[in-house]
Amino acid sequence: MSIIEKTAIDVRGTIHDTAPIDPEIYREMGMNDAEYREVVKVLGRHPTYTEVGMYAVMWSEHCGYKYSRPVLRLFKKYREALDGAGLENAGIIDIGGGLGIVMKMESHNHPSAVEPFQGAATGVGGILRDIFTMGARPIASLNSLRFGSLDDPHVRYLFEHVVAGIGFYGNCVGVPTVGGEVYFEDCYAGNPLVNAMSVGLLKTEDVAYARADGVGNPVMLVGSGTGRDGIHGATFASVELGPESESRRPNVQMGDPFQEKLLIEATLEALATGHIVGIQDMGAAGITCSTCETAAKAGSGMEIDVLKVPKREADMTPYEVMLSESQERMLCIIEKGREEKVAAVFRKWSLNAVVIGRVTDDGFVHVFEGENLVARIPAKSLADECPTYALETEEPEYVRAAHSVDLSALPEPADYEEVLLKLLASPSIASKEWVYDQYDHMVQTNTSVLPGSDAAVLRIRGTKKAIAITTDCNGRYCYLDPFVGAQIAVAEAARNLVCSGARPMGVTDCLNFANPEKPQAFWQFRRAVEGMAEACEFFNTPVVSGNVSFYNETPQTAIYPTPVVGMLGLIDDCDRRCEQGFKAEGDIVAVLSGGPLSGGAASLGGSEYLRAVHGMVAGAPPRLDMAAEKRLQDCVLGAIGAGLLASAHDCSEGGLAVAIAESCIAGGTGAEVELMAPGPYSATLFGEAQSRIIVSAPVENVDQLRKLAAEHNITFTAIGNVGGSKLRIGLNGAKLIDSDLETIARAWRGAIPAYMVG
Amino acid sequence: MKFGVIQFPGSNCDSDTYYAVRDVLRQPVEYIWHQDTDLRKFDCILVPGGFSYGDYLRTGAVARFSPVMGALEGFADRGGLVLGICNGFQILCEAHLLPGALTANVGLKFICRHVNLRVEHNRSAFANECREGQVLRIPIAHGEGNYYCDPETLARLEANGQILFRYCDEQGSLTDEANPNGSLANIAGIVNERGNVAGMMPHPERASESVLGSEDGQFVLKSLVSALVKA
Amino acid sequence: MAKVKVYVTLKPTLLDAQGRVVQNALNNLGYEEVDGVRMGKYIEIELKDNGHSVQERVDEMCRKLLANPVIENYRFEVSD
Amino acid sequence: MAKVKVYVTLKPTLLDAQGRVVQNALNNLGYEEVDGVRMGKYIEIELKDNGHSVQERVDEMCRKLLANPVIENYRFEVSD
Ligand SMILES: Nc1ncnc2c1ncn2[C@@H]1O[C@H](COP(=O)(O)OP(=O)(O)O)[C@@H](O)[C@H]1O
Ligand SMILES: [Mg+2]
Repeated sequence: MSIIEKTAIDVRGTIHDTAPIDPEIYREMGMNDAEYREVVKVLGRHPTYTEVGMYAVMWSEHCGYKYSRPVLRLFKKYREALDGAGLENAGIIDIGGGLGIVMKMESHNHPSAVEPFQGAATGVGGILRDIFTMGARPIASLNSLRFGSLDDPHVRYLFEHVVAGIGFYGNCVGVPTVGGEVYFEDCYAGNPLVNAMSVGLLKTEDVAYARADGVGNPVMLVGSGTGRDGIHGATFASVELGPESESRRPNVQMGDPFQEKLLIEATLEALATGHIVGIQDMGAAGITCSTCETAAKAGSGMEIDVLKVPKREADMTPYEVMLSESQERMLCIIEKGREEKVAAVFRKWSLNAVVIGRVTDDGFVHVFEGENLVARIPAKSLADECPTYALETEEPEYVRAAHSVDLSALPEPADYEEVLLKLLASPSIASKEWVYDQYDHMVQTNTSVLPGSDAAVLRIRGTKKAIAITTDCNGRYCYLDPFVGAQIAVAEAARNLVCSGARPMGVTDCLNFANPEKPQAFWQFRRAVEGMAEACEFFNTPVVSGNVSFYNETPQTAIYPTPVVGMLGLIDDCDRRCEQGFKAEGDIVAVLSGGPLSGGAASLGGSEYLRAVHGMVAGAPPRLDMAAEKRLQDCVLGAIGAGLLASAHDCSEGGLAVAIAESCIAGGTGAEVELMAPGPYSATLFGEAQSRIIVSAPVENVDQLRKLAAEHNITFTAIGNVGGSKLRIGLNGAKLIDSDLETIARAWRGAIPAYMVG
Repeated sequence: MKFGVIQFPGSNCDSDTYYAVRDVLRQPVEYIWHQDTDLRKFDCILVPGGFSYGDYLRTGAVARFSPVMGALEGFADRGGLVLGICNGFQILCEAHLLPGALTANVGLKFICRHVNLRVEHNRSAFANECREGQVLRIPIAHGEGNYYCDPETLARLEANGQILFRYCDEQGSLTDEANPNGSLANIAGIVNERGNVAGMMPHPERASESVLGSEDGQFVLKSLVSALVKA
Repeated sequence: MAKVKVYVTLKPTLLDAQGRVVQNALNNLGYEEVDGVRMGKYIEIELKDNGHSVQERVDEMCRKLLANPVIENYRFEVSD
Repeated sequence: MAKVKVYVTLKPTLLDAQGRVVQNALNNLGYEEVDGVRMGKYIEIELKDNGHSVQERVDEMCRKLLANPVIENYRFEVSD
């Protein structure tokens, strides 16, 4: 579409005589009639074509958070930031010694649905820029993925290419991909979730800000040339996927990780010159977003000339330049007179660095095309004054129905060993080696606990410290009860960190939901945020950053509500880190739990057992007693800190039997355990009661462990010993499981590769 | 004794390699920018892993034309020690400082994991701290590590003892299952005829501290120091 | 027996990161006349006769597997 | 202005793992007539006139950069 701007312009002045924009056009851009009227009111005239495009994209849900912002205020730090200094790209977590960690997670779901390789790759690239734009060196990436069933060839295609795309980008930029999660559920078949998380390290005094301060300071565009990529990508993310998605799809963004690697090095080097006043990466809404947000934050203004923007394609209109989502670009505001010094750094790394405008003081973003003024918009109205909406909520009917299913009436399986093997081979539980072997998870030589344990651990070079990182969310729990499901996501993430010996410090989230304009979906969203906010306050792990992805549905189905939690923990002494694998023959195996060893039939609600064996998604998610969970975590942290434990593993999907099997496989050793518990055997073995951690320890530490558990009011149940080449599990005297280590390892390791051959 | 670590645009194991020399070997070390051409002060040059120029055409194909590579050729001619790791190995092959080429892994996927290497002999400057037949646990991380050369070249490599490391199982047997990428004759690392330029796909710098899960890479890195001490 | 040559190229408006690196490398090597490089795939296929129309079958293969229509164009030539 | 099309293929003595995977995939999709697949690179180059012989210059580019003679063959076509 090429539209000639018909505006009368005074060279330095204002725009007048604009004609009304055809409603077809702004609606196509995702703007409604009321929003258009609001734009006219703000501008005091009709917008130009370029302006309406800028508003449409900035006021989309993706950029403007018009539906989610009122709910996100439930997050304490978010609320404080909104009412105070404003939201930075990624929050900083202080880890002492003048060092800070920044982290953020972001979705690239819709791009990955149409072009999985590039969609996932550019997702990784985008989130990395959020990190180094703050002056932090990216030190780790994670990814949280959801696909449909691997029986479906198209799902296998998506899975294969998403993983390849993440590897392509992450491996090339040299940031280790150290962790993540993958779940397979039918509801994600047409709308996979690809959430990329990035973690960076900085000296807190070096933090860079996305502010356009200092009237007259030059504005510099660095990195790749601008093409027609992804115009209206943010709008695309703000509608449901449907039959027309193919045609509405913006030009696919192509990732260039080599360029990004240069951009990382050059940006960090340029920031070190001290001449960069402000800097912002370009993600959704490209130059529009970075100019108006930096100006709005500083309360300044900005003027730029689109003719000065280095372009990759000929004949681009101002509209296209302003809306392009070409990758691997940054906007820098430079101290006046130092632009040559800064440009030299970028040129050393063979990157473009071109001054495209300057900071002004009138609160407006002026966009020129040479002499022609094509847009003149109050920066704040674009960046901060997106109309917000209080949407209706309505509890969906399925919730009550699911909760009323009587799980104690289910028939017991004939062969528990068969069930264990089936669960170990269920793709959501099975080994993810097939995935993380394709990721360089060791580059930068800090990864001290490799993928495959509860959380990844990275040492912080030059200190004794280490950080642990994990992502977690069980979408099925959230579907059955978004409030409890989101709380469990927080609790489980914290538990994973604790099992590694780390104290939980903070959270980033990626909130994946269906169409918020449907009251049932918005109810799911609201309840999940309420649950997450409450849990984060309880565990003292503030949400420091995050991202919302709505409209994750197809005409066939909506996704499960999937509020993914990315959590950071701190280990004071890296030598005191812990892993999930059993270590030594003869060590005692025990369960530390906040409640009884088994949660009874109710703990089968939402379990993998229920789905895999009975084909049901029903019940309520397992109960979470946050106080008991906290005591458990404190107890285990104390035990690891005191050097009492040989291993610790969180008990999650698949229950006790699966968790014990995983500790055996990771340690390359068998174990013999004997459980005593009331209730159905299936619930004791495979129920997913919360607040349980499987530990192993040298026998001589048992008394101390018991004492520690008693002090924390935590149940300590010794259940057996490490050793041999078999996993034997008895329950109330019955011998239920007796498998060769090799058999269970093969089931667990072989499951995903078996789907992915050929 | 001075080590240098070359930095190409897109190198990403440059600092890992630098730290391994500085903090583990405790030897003086400097970065060498790809535009530099004066290598006189160095005794040993490490060509690190990564994705030089994105490896977009062929691994190592573009990097080999950097100005530093001309100088490196001269450095090698004068007998200086050169070790290429992963992408560094690929670059040295492209530059014909080592024979053969590295092609796509047979599985066509990038692989990052620990593998076992058998030390073929300890007569070289790159393995003199190892025992012959010793099995080293060192990680690989590459998509194109499948070593290939023509049959005559292979015969020459074998005859001259130019094969330094081969992929093996935990016991040191050269099985197909232990060969992660399809390399000819399980080759993981080779040296030139003169014995001063070597390349290997596995990353010794990633296995140089216990906190990283293995210290076996130190055998390789310390061999360089011993060779320089003896020289 | 038919031999088919398939050419798969990136759609012209998309960023061709590989092509750009190769062009820079050629310019730096002194081939200043190089003004543009686009990288694509070249696939040789051998087909046994089985009664199907080679044209139709290969076109289908391209759409289904050999090219990714979201980002790539393709064309092919058949010879005997 | 000249346009050059360069084809780079793996030498026949080398196992073409990618070609084999593509062939399997095509066979599995029901294209049983597919009897062999070789994957190569296709590079389009635009050249400004600068008095040099295009043939010679492109041949040099191929030998130096675009193909690795240890593992690859190349050929090219020049058009205006
Ligand atoms: N997409 C992925 N990328 C990288 N690592 C992954 C991915 N999915 C799973 N992993 C790793 O596999 C291991 C098992 O994952 P998961 O079953 O989710 O663990 P847990 O239940 O303890 O959270 C973890 O170490 C995790 O980081
Ligand atoms: Mg988990």
